[in-house]
Amino acid sequence: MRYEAPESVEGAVALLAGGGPRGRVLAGGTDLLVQLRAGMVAPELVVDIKRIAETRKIREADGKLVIGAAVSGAELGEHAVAKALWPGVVESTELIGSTQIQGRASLAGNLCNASPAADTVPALVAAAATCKIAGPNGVRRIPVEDVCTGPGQLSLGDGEFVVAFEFPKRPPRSADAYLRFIPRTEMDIAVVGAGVNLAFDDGGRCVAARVALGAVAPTVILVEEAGQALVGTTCDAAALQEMAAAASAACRPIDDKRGTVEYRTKVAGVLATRAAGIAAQRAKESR
Amino acid sequence: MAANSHGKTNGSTRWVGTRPVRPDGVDKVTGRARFGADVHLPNMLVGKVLRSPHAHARIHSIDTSAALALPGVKTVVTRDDFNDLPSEFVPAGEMLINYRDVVRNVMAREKALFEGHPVAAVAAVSEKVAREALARIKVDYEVLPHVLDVVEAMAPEAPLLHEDLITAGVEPAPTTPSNVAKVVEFKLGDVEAGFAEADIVIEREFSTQPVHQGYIEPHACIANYSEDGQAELWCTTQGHFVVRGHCAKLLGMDVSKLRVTASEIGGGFGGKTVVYLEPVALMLSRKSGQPVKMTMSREEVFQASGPAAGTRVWAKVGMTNAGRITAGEAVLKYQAGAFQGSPVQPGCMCAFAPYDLAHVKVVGYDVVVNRPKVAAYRAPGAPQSEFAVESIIDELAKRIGMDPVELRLKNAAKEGTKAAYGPTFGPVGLVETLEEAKAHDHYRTPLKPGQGRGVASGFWFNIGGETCATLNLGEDGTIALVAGTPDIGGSRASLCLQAAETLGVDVERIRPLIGDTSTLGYTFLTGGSRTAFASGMAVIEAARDMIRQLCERAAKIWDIPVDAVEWIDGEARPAGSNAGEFEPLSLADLARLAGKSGGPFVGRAQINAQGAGPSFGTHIVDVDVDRETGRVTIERYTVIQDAGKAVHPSYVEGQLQGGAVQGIGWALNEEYIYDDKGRLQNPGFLDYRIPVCSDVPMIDTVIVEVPNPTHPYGVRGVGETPIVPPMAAIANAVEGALGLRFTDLPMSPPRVLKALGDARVPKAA
Amino acid sequence: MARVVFIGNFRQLAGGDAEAEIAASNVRDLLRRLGERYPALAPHLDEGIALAIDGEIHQDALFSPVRPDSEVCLMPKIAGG
Amino acid sequence: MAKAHVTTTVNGDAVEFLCDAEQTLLDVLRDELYLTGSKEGCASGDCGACSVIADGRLVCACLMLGVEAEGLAIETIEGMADGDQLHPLQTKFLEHAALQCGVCTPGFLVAAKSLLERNPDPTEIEVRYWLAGNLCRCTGYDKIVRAVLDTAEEMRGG
Repeated sequence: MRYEAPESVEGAVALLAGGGPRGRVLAGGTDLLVQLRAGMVAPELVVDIKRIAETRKIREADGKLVIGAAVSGAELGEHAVAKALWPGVVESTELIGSTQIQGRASLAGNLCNASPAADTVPALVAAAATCKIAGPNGVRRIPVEDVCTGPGQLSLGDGEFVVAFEFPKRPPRSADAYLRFIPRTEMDIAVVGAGVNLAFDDGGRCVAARVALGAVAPTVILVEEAGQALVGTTCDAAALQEMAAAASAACRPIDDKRGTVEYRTKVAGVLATRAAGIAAQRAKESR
Repeated sequence: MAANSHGKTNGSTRWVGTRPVRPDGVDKVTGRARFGADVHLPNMLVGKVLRSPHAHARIHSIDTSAALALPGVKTVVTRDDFNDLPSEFVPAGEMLINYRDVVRNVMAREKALFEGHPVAAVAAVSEKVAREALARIKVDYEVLPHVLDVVEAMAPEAPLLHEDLITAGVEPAPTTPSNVAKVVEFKLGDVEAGFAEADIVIEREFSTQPVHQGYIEPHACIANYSEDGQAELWCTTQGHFVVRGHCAKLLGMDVSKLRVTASEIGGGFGGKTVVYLEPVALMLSRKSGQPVKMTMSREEVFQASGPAAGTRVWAKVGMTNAGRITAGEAVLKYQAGAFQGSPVQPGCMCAFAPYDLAHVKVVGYDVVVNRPKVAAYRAPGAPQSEFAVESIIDELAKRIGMDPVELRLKNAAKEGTKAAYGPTFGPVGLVETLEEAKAHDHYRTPLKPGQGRGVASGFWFNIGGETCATLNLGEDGTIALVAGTPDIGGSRASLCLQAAETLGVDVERIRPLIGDTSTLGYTFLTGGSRTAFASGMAVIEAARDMIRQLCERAAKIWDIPVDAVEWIDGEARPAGSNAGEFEPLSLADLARLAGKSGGPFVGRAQINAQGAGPSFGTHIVDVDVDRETGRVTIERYTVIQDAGKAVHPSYVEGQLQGGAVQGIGWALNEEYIYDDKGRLQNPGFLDYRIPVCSDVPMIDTVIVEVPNPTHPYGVRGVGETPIVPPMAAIANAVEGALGLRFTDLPMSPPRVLKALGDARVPKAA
Repeated sequence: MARVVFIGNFRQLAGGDAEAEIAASNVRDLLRRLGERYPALAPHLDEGIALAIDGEIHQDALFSPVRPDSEVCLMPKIAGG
Repeated sequence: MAKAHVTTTVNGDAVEFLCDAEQTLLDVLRDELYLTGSKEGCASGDCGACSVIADGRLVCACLMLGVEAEGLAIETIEGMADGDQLHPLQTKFLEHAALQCGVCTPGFLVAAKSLLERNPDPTEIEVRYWLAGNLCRCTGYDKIVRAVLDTAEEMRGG
């Protein structure tokens, strides 16, 4: 295994494109190193993107947030502006693993590990975040939900990697929230995750709602029906109930060591409801 | 200092019962302490084990030639390197073990009997080369049907693990083999008559999952076998003398030629009482002529080292309307893992031990399944059977509207009670723990809405056993204490306190050491809650031996008869005015004069400690349950236990707290998850969910002290009992919160939510 | 004479007797006499047993004293984690 | 594949080492630098026994490559005491008997130090969540949490 730590996006692209299929991107490494140790992957080349300045920055301009691919959860959690704009995204990042994992784990790593249970992805999808992807043919941008195509599978081409996440401008009276269920209070992989992003008009009616669920299908799913159940309502109990039913109905989970189909389906609705409640409360408190 | 103890002292002791900083403490907070994997030897190789990917498979052949051809590979061992051993039962960690099975558990012979069963091992110049070598070993397996469940394994058509296993304990002996290794039965009185006296009889079936001890330090050792047939072994173990015995047997060595040093041990809880890597490392070292270090990965620890037995338990208890328990009956089916020897016997004996019952019948089955061989885990066998009984006791109390502590008090075993397992109890402290529970602030504080409170009691025998200790008096009057029981939770501190108490010297003047197998006579392992008791007795005995020598020497110096000398407060004094007027001779004085007056002082003891006092405990727990997700949260927890005498109360509290939290894990989330091929799906701390810091509240403790008459300071072992009550206590609390009785562990969120859902659906009449 | 109590499978090996009266001053005597009286029990008395003498557990202790009025309970050997 | 040459700082000392790209920082600390105070309990970031501080961030040394340490400042348990002066956390862990077997202790101490550097007045809940990545199977965490809270109070001059 060869290790390279290029200092530019172009350098990384050149290495990854030349590395062939056995090249891997290293950001926080909290998934990659476990897979290396377990012999699940045996890359010939590892390209560490943390020395590329752009991947380590959090920027905000004109209300639009950009988070570098290799920003760690701990760094994001300490960023007051990011937290104020996208509390759900920040809390989803901060839920990954322990304090120690937080010191390393990144948004891009969490996304590109391509696990359906990734904590940040439902929050990113609910936020309608976009990935900035660099590759041999230059830079392109795709919605976060288009990056993973199945467990362990990405839509990225040879030599491509995620450089940053770009967020839309946050409308007034809007907020997001993320909740996940795990059997313990910490240190588990999400059994179900729910990201909700809501915007309200000044009359208190929901004008936009995105509900995304994790660990209930081969990839994180954006549940349009769940969002629609809230739009036009005040997110009252009846609307929330309908939203929960839509969320549960969209679930296509599996039975595995972390949960059953029945359990995941039920709890998806519960978490979506609770997350929507938090998002609505936050939106109300925002200006 | 730690302020959460309500330790009550009795008698007057100067050192026993105090809380000095442990003597090995600084090494452990600076990273200096050397654990199993922390030693490097010059010219050292790395050993790695190839493990079976199959739960059950016949091994037709093993081809190691490609591995041996790899540069950097020094040697390979397989079943061919170990002589087969005849069936011979010897006392080991938890109960008898059979060397025929030990040699097969260490390295598979005819068959691989569980996923992770060692099949071959290599020694190579690096971890990387060793891993590559493992990949080159070709094993021809014939995969066989496997069985994991204890009840399925007992069925006549179940796949047979051992074609020659004939059930013991059945008359006449069966003529065909089965997976039932043994049937045991304990009877007292006449249960039928007892149930006839009852107004209420409740019977239920319970199940518990195998749970791992979960020590944070994986198994590790370094073997250094010399060309002259002698060897040194450094390893993490609860008993290096036991390791020496097993390894010598498996390698055909004289025990005197094998010197085993116990490293600092990073947790054991019973799981480090047996050998896994050690004989393999010695064999690799013997064949390669170089030191070999082996460590298990966490995955290997889960796949191939001992869990506690998963069980199926049926229990039945009868009671009068007045709350008198009239009879108890149980059938216990315990998984042994791949080889016989589950702790079903102690499980049977403990099931009804907390109660004064005239009629008891318990039948136990020891059953082999295609899982790793179980190892001892804190009070082995008892938590599973007492979970069943303590759950039913709670239900009985609720049935007649009696407070569950009151019901237990009404039926509690006390001095003079004929224990359900046979003997008559001496002084025991169950009643005292129950009285403390009743009076405790926790028990009297009203519950918040939606919460439930549970109580349960638990019992463990405790043991003594073969134990040596030496006290070497230095020329400056300080003392080196040498014990043979590895210190797993602060026992060096408690041994020093007992020596200081007996000698009447400052505990700071005593420095402890766990001696290697060549420095002391045979000493049984740290387990069975025996160390503070048995090594304590040995240390006291050694101190008395030294006092005898010191008094003799003072008599000689003063030229008076030895019986005219007394040892008081750390110095020799003339006994009364008749003995003469002499300035007392302190330990330091005598140490200084030692050479000139006849030679150094060494106090020794080699004992087989008997009369360990049993220990009872009672736990109180409050839970909250998230009705929408099924998550159970432990809101408050109190452990009350009889310690006889708490030598170092902080470490007694630590045992109670640690045992309780392990029990919380057992109750709520810990389980082994296998796929349909018998492969473990959660061999890591990510999905084998032991409690993390944020899962639990502070664990309050109350130490009750009902002295054990056999021990000079009244000490009883404390380590095992605290893991017995939690599962029932929590199940009883969940019942209180939800009105639902959980009989299957763990009470994990999916199980709880499912039960809540099922309960909402009205049952068909 | 000490009163010996058989529990568990020991009772089976003792021909179904629940108790026996045995004259012995220590464990070794007691075990020898038990073996003589119950030949089926004899092979099981060497290893793996414990005795509760008046409630106190003795394991591998041939010379532990047995009093004439002692209650001795034969049990499987106990260890622990 | 030739080994990589890495220049870094460990506990304030400039350190150079050679390692394979696959080797984790934990492998390097333990097997190349013989700093065995950081323990391997799982090698997958689940137990925290290998906690170290890398450029001010608490991390698991098992989840970082040795080569990634280039130019960073690494702090391990071996650097926690100042000469023969124990860090207040080390002293409090001893006083509170906040360890039994002691194998998780280095990780807990490094993690707790990192907490108190950021938050000198943590609540019990904050302590528990910060330390949730450090597994202890012996103590039930009670005395560890008390020791950390007590240290914080003492360090605040309480």
